Amino acid sequence: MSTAWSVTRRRHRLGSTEVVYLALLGLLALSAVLVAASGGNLFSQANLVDMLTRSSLLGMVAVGQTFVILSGSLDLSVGYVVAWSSLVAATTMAGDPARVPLGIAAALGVAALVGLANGTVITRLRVSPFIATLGVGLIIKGYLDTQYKGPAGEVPASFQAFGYSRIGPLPVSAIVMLALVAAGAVVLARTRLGHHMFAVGGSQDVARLSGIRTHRTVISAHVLSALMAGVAGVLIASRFGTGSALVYTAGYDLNSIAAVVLGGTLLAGGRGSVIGTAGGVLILGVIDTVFNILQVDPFFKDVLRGVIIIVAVAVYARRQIDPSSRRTRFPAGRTAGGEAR
Amino acid sequence: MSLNGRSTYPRITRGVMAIAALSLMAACTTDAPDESDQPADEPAPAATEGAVADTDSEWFVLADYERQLAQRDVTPEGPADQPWLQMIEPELVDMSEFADAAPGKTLCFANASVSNPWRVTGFITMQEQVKVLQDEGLITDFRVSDAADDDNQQISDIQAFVASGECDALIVSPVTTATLTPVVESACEAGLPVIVFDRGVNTDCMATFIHPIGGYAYGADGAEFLRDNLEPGSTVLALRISPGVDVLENRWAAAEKIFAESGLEVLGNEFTGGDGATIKDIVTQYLQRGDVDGIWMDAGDGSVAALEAFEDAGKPYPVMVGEDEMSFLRKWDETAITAIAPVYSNFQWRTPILAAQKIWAGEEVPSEWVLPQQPITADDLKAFLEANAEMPSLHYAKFGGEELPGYPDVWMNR
Amino acid sequence: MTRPVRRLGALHPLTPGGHWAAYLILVLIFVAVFWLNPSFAEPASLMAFVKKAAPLVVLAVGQYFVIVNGEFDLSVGSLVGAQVVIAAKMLNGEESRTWPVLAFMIVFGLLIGLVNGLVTTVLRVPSFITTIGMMFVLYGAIRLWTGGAPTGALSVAFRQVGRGGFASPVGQFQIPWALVVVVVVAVLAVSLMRRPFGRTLVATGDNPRAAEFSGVHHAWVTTRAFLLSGFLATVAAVLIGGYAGVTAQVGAGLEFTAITAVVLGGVVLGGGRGTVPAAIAGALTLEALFTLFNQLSVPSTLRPTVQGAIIIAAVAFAALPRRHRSRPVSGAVAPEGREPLPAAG
Amino acid sequence: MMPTRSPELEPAAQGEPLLRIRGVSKSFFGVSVLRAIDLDLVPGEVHALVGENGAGKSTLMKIIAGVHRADQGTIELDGHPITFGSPIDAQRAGVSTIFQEFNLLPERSVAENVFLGREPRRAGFVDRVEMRRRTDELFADLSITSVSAGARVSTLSVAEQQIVEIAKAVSYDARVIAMDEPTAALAEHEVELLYRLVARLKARGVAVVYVSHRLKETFDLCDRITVLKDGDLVLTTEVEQITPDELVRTMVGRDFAGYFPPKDPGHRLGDVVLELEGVGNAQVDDVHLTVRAGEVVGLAGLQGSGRTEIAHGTFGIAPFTRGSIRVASRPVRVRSPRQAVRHGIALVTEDRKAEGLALQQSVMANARLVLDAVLPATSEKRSTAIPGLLSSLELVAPSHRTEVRYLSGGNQQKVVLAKWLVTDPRVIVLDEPTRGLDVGAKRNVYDAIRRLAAQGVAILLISSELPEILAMSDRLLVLREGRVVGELPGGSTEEAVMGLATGAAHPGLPDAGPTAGVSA
Repeated sequence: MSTAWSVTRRRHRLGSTEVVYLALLGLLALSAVLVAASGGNLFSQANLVDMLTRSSLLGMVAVGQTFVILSGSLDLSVGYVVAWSSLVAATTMAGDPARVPLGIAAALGVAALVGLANGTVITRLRVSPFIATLGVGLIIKGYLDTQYKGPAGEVPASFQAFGYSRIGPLPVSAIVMLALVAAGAVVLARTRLGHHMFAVGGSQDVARLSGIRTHRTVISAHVLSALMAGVAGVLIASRFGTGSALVYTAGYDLNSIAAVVLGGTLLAGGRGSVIGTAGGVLILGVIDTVFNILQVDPFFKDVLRGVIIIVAVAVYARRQIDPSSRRTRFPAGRTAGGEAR
Repeated sequence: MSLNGRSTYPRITRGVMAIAALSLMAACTTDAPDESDQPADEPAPAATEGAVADTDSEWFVLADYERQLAQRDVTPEGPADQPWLQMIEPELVDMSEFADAAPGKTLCFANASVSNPWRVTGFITMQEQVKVLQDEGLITDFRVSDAADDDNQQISDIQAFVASGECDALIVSPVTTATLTPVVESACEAGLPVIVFDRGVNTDCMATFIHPIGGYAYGADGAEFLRDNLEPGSTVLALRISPGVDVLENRWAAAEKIFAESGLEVLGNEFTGGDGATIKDIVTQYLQRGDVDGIWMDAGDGSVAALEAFEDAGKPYPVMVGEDEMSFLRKWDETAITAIAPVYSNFQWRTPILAAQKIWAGEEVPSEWVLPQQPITADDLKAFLEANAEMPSLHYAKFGGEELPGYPDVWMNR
Repeated sequence: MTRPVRRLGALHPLTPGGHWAAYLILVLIFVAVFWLNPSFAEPASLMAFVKKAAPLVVLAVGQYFVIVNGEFDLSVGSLVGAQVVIAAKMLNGEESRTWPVLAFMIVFGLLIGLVNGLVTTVLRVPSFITTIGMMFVLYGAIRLWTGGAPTGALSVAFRQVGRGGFASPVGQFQIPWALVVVVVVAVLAVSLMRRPFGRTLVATGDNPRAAEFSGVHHAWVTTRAFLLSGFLATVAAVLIGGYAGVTAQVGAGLEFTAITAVVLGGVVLGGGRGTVPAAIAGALTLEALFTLFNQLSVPSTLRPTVQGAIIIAAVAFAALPRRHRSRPVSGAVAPEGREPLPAAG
Repeated sequence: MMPTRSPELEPAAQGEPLLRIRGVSKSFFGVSVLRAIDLDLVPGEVHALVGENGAGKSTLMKIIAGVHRADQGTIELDGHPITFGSPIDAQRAGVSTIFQEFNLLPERSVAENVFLGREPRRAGFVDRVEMRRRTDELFADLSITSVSAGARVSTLSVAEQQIVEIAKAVSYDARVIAMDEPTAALAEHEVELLYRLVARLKARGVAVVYVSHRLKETFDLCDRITVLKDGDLVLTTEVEQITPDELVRTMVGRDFAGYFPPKDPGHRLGDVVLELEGVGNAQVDDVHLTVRAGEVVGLAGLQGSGRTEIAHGTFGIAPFTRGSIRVASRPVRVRSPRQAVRHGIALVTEDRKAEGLALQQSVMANARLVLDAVLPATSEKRSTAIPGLLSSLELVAPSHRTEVRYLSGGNQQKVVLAKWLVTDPRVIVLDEPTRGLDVGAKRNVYDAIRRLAAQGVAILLISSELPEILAMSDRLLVLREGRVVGELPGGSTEEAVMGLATGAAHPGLPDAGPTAGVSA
């Protein structure tokens, strides 16, 4: 009977997140072998630290991007937000340890405003997220190019610890990233906002019929995304010792989207997880590290990244079950009447 | 992307939006600068108060400017036939702390990128130089990381090298000056001989900082050439790649200063992203509005596209500032224009390897190793054309690898 | 007879095609340019403008086919770059190779389009992701092949298309081949859209389910859209390479410019709405905008800001209908089955 | 959470009305669909709302649900006049409606769906344990056993999803719950679940508005019955006071003379054109049927009895996995609509907007779509016939370049018909061709059917409107549970059909399916 049938269906199905981490494990195993073959040890502290460090920045941005994509939107402005907030942080701190909190606050404040702008343009002006965030990004770019010709501001040495020091094997930046992932997971699982993001991304009409303020949800998602990018910007500032506009050339926009879908989140929204995203980011980070250890041509990395993303999403697409599940009245196999032609 | 709105947005608001957009354009017209009569030391148009915004001074330090211009006339010490080993006004520093005769060294190189022809050419030269030392047995392992022009990635790369503890020396070609200072310092603290070349780092902890004379000199070479070959009052168009890149900003700062004192009219300075199509389009548009007597570029990429704009517009060639890229040199030769090719000595890619060799040998190296930087002029044009006759068009004439084993094949079919 | 249509038109000034917003902006900008610099109105200047704008126009037409079908092609930028570099490396300046290399490029472009199309339709990967992946692959592969920066050189014959022209029968100016290419592409595209394929393409973008229930071969139609995009990206590459030769940066970011242009023309992301002329108008508007910036000598650094503001304004102005792929409007909010002015989409 | 107002615990068909509807009228675009309706709902009663397709049931439902606002009249809840701005308002006030298409998020768990928009929190965080607990409690309270609170909705059967929806409604402390054909998509054994659930609600003092065409249910479950006809309330009565036959007469007793175009007496049937031999798939099994040239064969049956599935199987949307199809006695393979069209089969789909039309395209583009898609070579030539076809269907449109979304439902359907007629199909399957159309448009469709028959096209007609299918068909096949349970000659009685369709001993009502609009 249908319930029994659906229950078994449930049992056999393993979620995208699990798949991501299985893939990650597989990748780690393979990499470990390859590295060992070239006389190295992938799991040496140095390499582990390297993987985590490389994952930190993209990880932060991708967590934010996850919120946006889950809510059925998109954020192409993150790269510019990272750059801007790094500059705001560094110039506000101006080398004075006492001004560090102020600098962080200012950076995050600016970021939040950008997110607010994105969300408002999308919901109120009804501009497609693609164009809205692309446009806002361009606006910021112009401002940065005009206002800051090159690196600006100075981060006090004390605060550079954020970018460089470690607690045991864990780089502080990675700890912050993982903390944000955890926080993101909590937001999605344990707050109304999180639940409502899933709802809006899944079906705006159902969300509306359930009394959810869809606009507010989308705007919040964009603010969160921008905030995460803001944190990444602060990290940049602490690692650079200064703010840099040119960070926006680093391609955080598309890479974060790639990481999110690689993490098993539906590009259309409504399904996915921050944990999965973290998995996606780590996969990319591991590839970076391993390729460096193995001295692989950096451009081959781009090729592989592209292939991996496509393959991964193709796999998820295969596993997609159609939402309108109908009961089967006449299970296949049993035939009455003529044979199938 | 399922959030697009419906087609029910109030018309009034639409109107407002449109007006807003247009007025924004208008606004831009009002505070747009008129470069032609703007003294160089005046702050940039969109600039507001505050050190950050006061960009023209941010990139111009008079002392450095004057030193570099002077250094052009200094005869460098060292073998004239090996410019990559020459040094200008060296302050030699003792390196015995790093002395280590043992062969089988691991040399690590944190490269910014190979994203433009200049870097590609240089990197080939560097690898060939390494091969020589590998054959000698000095170097067994040459590890390279490529940061794809991403400062943060380069920081991680350097951290990884340091953490691995396997590097006997670390060469860094920074993506940006300021941003790499902390990590380079940490590398020094790790006790590594650090060799920085091309762009600098705001610290003096490294064993040596290798670079040609510099951006001011480069910019000045071209600007002075234009000044000397154009009547006062002639028009000059400045084409720049992108804002915020220190070496490029220095080139422009010097040129801007010289132009300001030259009585030449600077029609404008435009950012082209180094894209030929953009360059050609911008030049074409300036030609539509009037004559352009001279072109100053902060890097040679696309200089041919700029010249083509004149051809296609049927205008006489300008006095041209290019670079020692073969495509330009050949165009220069074909068209017999009045031109100069400032040089940002590509052979500097050999020097760090040789510096490492010296350091391990305990020999002294200059704390700041200033390499010669001689522009190519009409006089020596032919010589360089013949020397590099077989080289591809995006090859750099002063690559200085002629006597390395791989020559010429590795540079020809890259 | 058509009065009711006008009435609806009055209610939704820009929804039928949405594109004359683009024509309006285009005219405004050109008027501004002429006014600021009358010499721009001279044929020679206009021809120069055409030469510069040609690649983006062709690219926009290619992007149009994909977008009107409800998909994206973010790989065109790196495809253009790849094609120019391939041409330079294979030609290495030798005239004799021109035609074979052109042939190869076309095959390569079609191949990329085919892969994009099949991955999107057969493997069910959202085209946004498919083409981002392809973007990475092309970017890396081409540099892997050339060692980072382009090598070789284009032949003179190859560059003719993008650079050369022929003397105009009337007046003292040259008509660029690029103009001919653009006109041919435009005419072919428009007539293609008037053919059965064109209508099925749009209908599929509008309502895939209804299209399939009408016998449309969805996968093949979409794949053909990507084939067209790949082919036209190749044409654009020939034009852009011809116009300015090889530089390391060529093609960078063109995908976003092309999509922006198409959307600026009132073509709706998500498919089903918009016309070829509108897409072309969008591309011209964008190029004219860049020219205007120059005429106004808007500081280079400030231009992206103005561009971004104008794009958002224009799109908000055209008030895009809801993306079609979003879940259908729940019946619970639609009146008794016959609403003459339904929620769009 | 759970309402425990003891006085209402014993099923009381008397007492103060919970919901009082007075003089409610509604019209859409000048067409009046409800006129001066008075209706009382008392606590603990199950109130059947019956009537033919388009009688106004679902409009009344939607007014109660807060989807539509009444043009005139008042609604009082507990004696307080109320006007709901939106369904959520109504729900919060304790008036919930369960529509036919599900308003659940397939990717989310049952509990998350039940509490969507009002997740229980502790210390600001969503308390999932509490959420699960309350869901379990709720289910236990309603003695729902088949669904677990943690299950993802997309893994549930339709019946289970329905039950979740009802539970969700209850969890809003709903005191009035309106159900629109809750059993429509359910199998016999699943209906039992629902019965129990409704009984529970009744016991809890909830007033249930129950729209169904399964007469058996109506009489088993309901305390009172209200009959709507053409927007008027014709009768409200205790269930004991009326017999099924009387009820049927009150509803359907309408003079159809002149409403359906007469068959041409001289009309002859040709050879067999469409032949289904023991076809079946996941939804239907062992179906045998033949349609002759010029013959109209009706497929009758309740919602979900497999009518649409046969249509989709024949047209290759959900291909048959068993049995064989023959067209003009040639065995054919139909694995996709494309192949179906190539074999001369056409399908006018049930859901015009979602499956029939590209709404943003012009009348002409839609009418040409099949030609363009399948026969591009001849498309140009053959499409010249379209204007003629459209005018013969009496299409009313500003121009053939008008986007179809600007047309009325009737005219949209004419475009769909034209799209298929222009391909000269040998077989045409019509799935609910007149759903949601006004009388005039219906007449146009009927005429078209007759014309096609006269031209020798084989026609398979699916309809929920018994009078229609009885009057238009030469023969009727009745389906139940995915199987053909009987064949009747044209002009049989509705009772005969419903008897077979419901499998009930006594006659039933026309199974009017969801009224238009619900499936917009």
